[in-house]
Amino acid sequence: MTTLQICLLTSALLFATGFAGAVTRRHAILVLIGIELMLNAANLNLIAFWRFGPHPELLTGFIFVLFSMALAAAEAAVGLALVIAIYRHKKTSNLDEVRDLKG
Amino acid sequence: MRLGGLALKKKMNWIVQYLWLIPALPLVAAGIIAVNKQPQRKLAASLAIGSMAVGFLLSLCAFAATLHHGEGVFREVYSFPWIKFGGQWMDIGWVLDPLTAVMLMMVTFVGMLIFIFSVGYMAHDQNFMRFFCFLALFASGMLGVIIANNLFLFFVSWEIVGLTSYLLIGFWYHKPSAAAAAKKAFITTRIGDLGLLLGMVWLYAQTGTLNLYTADHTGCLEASALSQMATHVTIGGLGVTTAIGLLIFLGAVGKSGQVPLHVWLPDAMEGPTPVSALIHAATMVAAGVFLVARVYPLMSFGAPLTEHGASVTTALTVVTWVGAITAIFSASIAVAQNDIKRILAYSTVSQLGYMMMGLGVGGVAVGMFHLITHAFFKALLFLGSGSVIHGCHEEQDVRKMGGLRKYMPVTFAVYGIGMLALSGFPLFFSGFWSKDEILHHAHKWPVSQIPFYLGCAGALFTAFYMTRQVALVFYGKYRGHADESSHDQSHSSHSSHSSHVAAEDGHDTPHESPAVMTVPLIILAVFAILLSVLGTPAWPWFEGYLKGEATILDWSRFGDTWVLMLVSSVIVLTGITLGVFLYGKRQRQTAEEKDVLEAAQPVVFRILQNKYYIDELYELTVIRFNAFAASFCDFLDTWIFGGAVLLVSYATLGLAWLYRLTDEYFVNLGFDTGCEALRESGGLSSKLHSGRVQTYLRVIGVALVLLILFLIWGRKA
Amino acid sequence: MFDKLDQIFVTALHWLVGFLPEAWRPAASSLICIAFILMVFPALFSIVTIFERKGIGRIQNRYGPNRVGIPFTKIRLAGFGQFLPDGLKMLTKEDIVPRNADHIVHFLAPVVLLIPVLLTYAVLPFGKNMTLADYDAGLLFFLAVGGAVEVSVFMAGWSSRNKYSLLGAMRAIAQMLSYEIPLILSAVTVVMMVGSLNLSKIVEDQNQYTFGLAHWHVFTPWGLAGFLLFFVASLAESNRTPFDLPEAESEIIAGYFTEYSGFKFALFFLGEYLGMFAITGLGITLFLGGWTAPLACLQWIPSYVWFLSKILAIVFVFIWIRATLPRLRMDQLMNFAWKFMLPLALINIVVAGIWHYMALLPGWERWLVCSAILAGAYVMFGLGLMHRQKLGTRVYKFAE
Amino acid sequence: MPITLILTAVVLLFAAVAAMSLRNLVHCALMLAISFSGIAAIYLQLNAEFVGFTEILVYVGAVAILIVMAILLTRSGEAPDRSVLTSGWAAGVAVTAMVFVILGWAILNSTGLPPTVTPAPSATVKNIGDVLMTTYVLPLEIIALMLTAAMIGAVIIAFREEEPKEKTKMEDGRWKVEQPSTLSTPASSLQPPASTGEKA
Repeated sequence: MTTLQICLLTSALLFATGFAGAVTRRHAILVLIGIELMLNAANLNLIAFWRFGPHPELLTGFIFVLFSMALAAAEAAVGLALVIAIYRHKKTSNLDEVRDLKG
Repeated sequence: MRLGGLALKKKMNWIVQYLWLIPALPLVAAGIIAVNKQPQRKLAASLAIGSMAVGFLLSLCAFAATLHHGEGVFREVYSFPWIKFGGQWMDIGWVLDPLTAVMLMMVTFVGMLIFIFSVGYMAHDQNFMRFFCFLALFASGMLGVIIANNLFLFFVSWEIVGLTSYLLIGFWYHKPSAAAAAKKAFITTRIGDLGLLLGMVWLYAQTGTLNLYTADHTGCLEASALSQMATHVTIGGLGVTTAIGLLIFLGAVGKSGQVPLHVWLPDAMEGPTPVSALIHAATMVAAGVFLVARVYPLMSFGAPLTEHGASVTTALTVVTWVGAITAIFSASIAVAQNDIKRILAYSTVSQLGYMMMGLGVGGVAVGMFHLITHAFFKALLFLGSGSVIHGCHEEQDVRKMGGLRKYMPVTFAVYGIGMLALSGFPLFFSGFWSKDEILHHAHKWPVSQIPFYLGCAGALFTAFYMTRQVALVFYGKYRGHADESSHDQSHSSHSSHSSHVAAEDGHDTPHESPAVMTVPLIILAVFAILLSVLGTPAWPWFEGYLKGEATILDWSRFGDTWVLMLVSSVIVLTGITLGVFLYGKRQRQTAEEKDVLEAAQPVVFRILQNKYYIDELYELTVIRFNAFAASFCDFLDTWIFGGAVLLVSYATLGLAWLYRLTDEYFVNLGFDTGCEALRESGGLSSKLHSGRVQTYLRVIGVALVLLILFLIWGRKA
Repeated sequence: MFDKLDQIFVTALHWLVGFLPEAWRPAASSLICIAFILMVFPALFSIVTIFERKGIGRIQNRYGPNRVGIPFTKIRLAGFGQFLPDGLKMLTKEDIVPRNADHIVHFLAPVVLLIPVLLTYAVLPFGKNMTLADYDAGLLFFLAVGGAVEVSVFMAGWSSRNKYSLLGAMRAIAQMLSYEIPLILSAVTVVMMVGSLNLSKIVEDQNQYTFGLAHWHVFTPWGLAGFLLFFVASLAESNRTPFDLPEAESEIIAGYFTEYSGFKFALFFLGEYLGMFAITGLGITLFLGGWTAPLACLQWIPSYVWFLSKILAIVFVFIWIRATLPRLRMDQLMNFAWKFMLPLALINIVVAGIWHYMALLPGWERWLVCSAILAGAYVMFGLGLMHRQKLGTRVYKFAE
Repeated sequence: MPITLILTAVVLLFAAVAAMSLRNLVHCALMLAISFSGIAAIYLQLNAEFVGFTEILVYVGAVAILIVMAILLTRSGEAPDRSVLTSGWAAGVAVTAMVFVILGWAILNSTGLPPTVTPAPSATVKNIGDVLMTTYVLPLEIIALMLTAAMIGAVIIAFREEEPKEKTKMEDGRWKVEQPSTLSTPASSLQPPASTGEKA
């Protein structure tokens, strides 16, 4: 099993973990944490492919990771702000009780 | 043609390009006044007057542009394609020539003065805004009529003028007489307009254009079109030009109240006095004369010029006769009227008759000169009568006035000037010269001498009834109310500056009008005198201006006119002395007393007082027939057409029932079930949309799995 | 000969590693360096504590510790032996943990504090060729790892179920987050000018002399402004007066390590001081020429001596300030960070750019222009900061 | 060196699993920080120092702290006594299993993977800077803009709303009930809480 595959498996496991958390936990912040983990898994993939890819000197995956980190930071900020706002309004952060968008 | 217009634009005078501003400004003013809700009198008045003032300045520029340009008539047109009629474009545009320029100046100037006057006159009317809106609208229409270079535009403006005249006559629509008068005016003028419309259409059919003048001389008033028209002959060997000219002249007859369509003009005096002054003395009624002057080339085409510059054609002959008859006819009626404004109205009609006569016998210059002068002094007279009426608290019967000379000196002075100008007092008043021109040309008219004698008689009558009016109104003692003694100075002075207070307590001594009313009067009076210098035989500047020739001062021209001048002065003086003798010497004491003439010749007087029973005649003939026709049409409508319509409607109803049945029992059921199914499916799908994030996440996960599977499978395949 | 003296540690390291087989050498050398660092800086810490106590004592016109010398002898050392009993006391004290504290986190907090602080030393160039891990992105490494301190602070504050601790932790985190930004931005100017994140490169860039004066960045307008900003920000980062709100004894007993005692407390103490040394070292590296000598004529003095003496000088200034200035209020703290230092740092970056491009035209213009801009900005923002201060009668503010 | 890589991966995954499964949210956040550091370590072993340090700076230094702040602000620092799992968690677990299985399967027998023996690429800061300033300058600007927008948006979302006026009025009323309204100074010293309310 090559290093690349190790990295990919790790990222897959990380992704699965984050996904499981995001899907099963009921606290909003934990869902956000899971999303962060998934993002990191994706970044790991990118870096791995950059490292072992055909053209590492182009730094494509590298820069992509940097940008996705910026995105992740923004996403975390906005998401947590949303959680706080929801908590202010409904005095809860349980996703089971936050379902105003029900069709 | 359009190319010609564009090509012309380069060397065109700027004022010609911006001539449209003159009618546009009052239109904009009218619009603004109309959309302003709460009564802002100052805004309305200032807008209307300001627009007129700017218009006056612009028309001064236009006038300046038409002066000093060497030989030939100055004429510049500006036209552009407007709408597409079938195959070809219909242009509209405007023309600037001496005729337009002088009319523009007259209308804007007099109009401005009258606007200013009516600020004072309508001060206490709660519909002030509406009044000024209509006035401004009228002004724009009138100016449009003047500048129009295209019979179509001309007709549009013409109808606007008619509409505003209707609106303004019926301004006090709560008075049934006013409403009736408005209707009468509208319908009567419609008859004339029908003629005008027919003439236009015929002209269009003949020449294929309605432009009067164009850059490349293809307009319907220019030699090419006319000569090509003159070859055609219609029924009874009547030349097409003649026929068209007569039809158009019918419009003029309707507008400027010539016999037999004059009946609406006296009744139009129901409107506010400024309206009578502006529309029914100075401008609108003159529009008919202007129309004839405008299409004069059409009317005079093909006839050789007589030695004094006029030409004789069938159309012009008709014009002359109609004018002459109108002049004497209504002048005689005016003798026996008692309503101050009606007297002026009939004198207006007769003066218009004079103008028509002048056009017929003497060409454009003669008629137009009388039009201009008449506009000034008749506006002066009307405004003066308005001031009198205002002063006497809306009293219009001359028998109830008298001795106003003491109470309103300014009005008396200017009114006297107007009266002398109208009756053509020798040498110092414009009326004298203009009327003299007409008589002079009538005398030289080759066809017949009768119009000349009719004119002379009319002049006699004119002088007579004006003297009578002035004597009744201003001399003697005030007959407005029973006891003279009850008026004290303080009360009168108090009522002078707030006359509505006085108007409440019925009879009160008359008072002088405020400056806003008297100042325009004075200005008009000045012009009524000054204008005379423009048209003396020695120095016929006006004629030269219109013909585009330089004018030389030549005293010798008096050589062949002094006899006639003498004759007309004698006539005028006779009339005045007659009036003074009959009414000035022995003043009537009470309002109920019989008139002198009535005492002398009761039958004649009654005939005159009832206007030759023309209205009754129409009542018996036209209106009776009209009513009969109406009832006949009603019968047709009710039974024949109505029956057919009823039949159709029943058939439709049956069909509708059929449709309804199908609709209810087939279509509706189908649609209902369909909608039901849609709603239920929507409900089902909205069940999926449980507002829980994690459900969505799960779905996303499944979708991810499917995506990867698809990718692998696609790679394999 | 001076070079030999300068490079003595490097040669010694190579000599030592020479005994080992080839494969082990990198690991061994790094282990040795780590051990070296672990020896030197705690020692420095122990010295500096005494310095601080004595210095504050002098400033407050009293003797500091002046008795304890080398034990079992008569030698006094003017009290510089004081750190030994202090350390013993610390290590032998009873370790008290609140009953309902979160034991694991409570235990881990000091460790987590110490680890990043020690990691930061990996990239500091202590002297010529004396950098443990010469990363290409060394500065970034330093800042990143330094950022991890906040986690430990939070752990300490949260785990020990004490409102003073929690308040202190919150204050500390807010303060660190706010002052990290001016810190980084003022460092960015140096990165712009040198064109590298590598700390030893930065030092090399300053290791040139004209007229015998070194090219330290602090000798340029932007450098001076950047250094001052960096200095204030590092004061705040290391929770020193006047920015010691997180552990304000008089308000919240000792902030986030209220509930710590004995060895853990010592670890916190150590961690704080090591952090202070590290950030001071960074400041020296960035602006004060690292291990280079200020004057060409002084280059014979070994580089590590320069480095250590500069650290000591800055630390002395810290102590001086601590003994002099009063403590800020929370809102003043935030206002100062966001309304004064941040815009000034941004302007400083622009000024650095201007400086770089005005280098094309030689002469004094760029000095004038840059100094003028910076002075203007300083005055303007200072006025803006003072403008809102209601220097009037006192208003009572209640916590919610 | 796969061994250290595997060790780091194991630690990282353990931390991640813990972060997703612990009951106490703060522990979860701390575990998250640990797993971030693990990822950073993996980056370092993949010759991506810059990204590794950025990971630490952004995630451990900022995101973790942010999450902790949010936890404290939503008063959920204590472990709840009820179940922490959402209803229908089993389905979630099933989906997760599917996802992982498919991913792992795809990784393990995908043939198109590049060869693993490649010279370590050099991502020096200078190269990164060059690329960022030339090829990716537009994305960089956009990212900067996006970050600004996100920051403003977060501030506005999390901003505390003005409490309605009658509430404060009611406070005054209560105050007046307790104290004789003749005293002016206590009334003035009462005002600040309302004001600090919006400030804090």
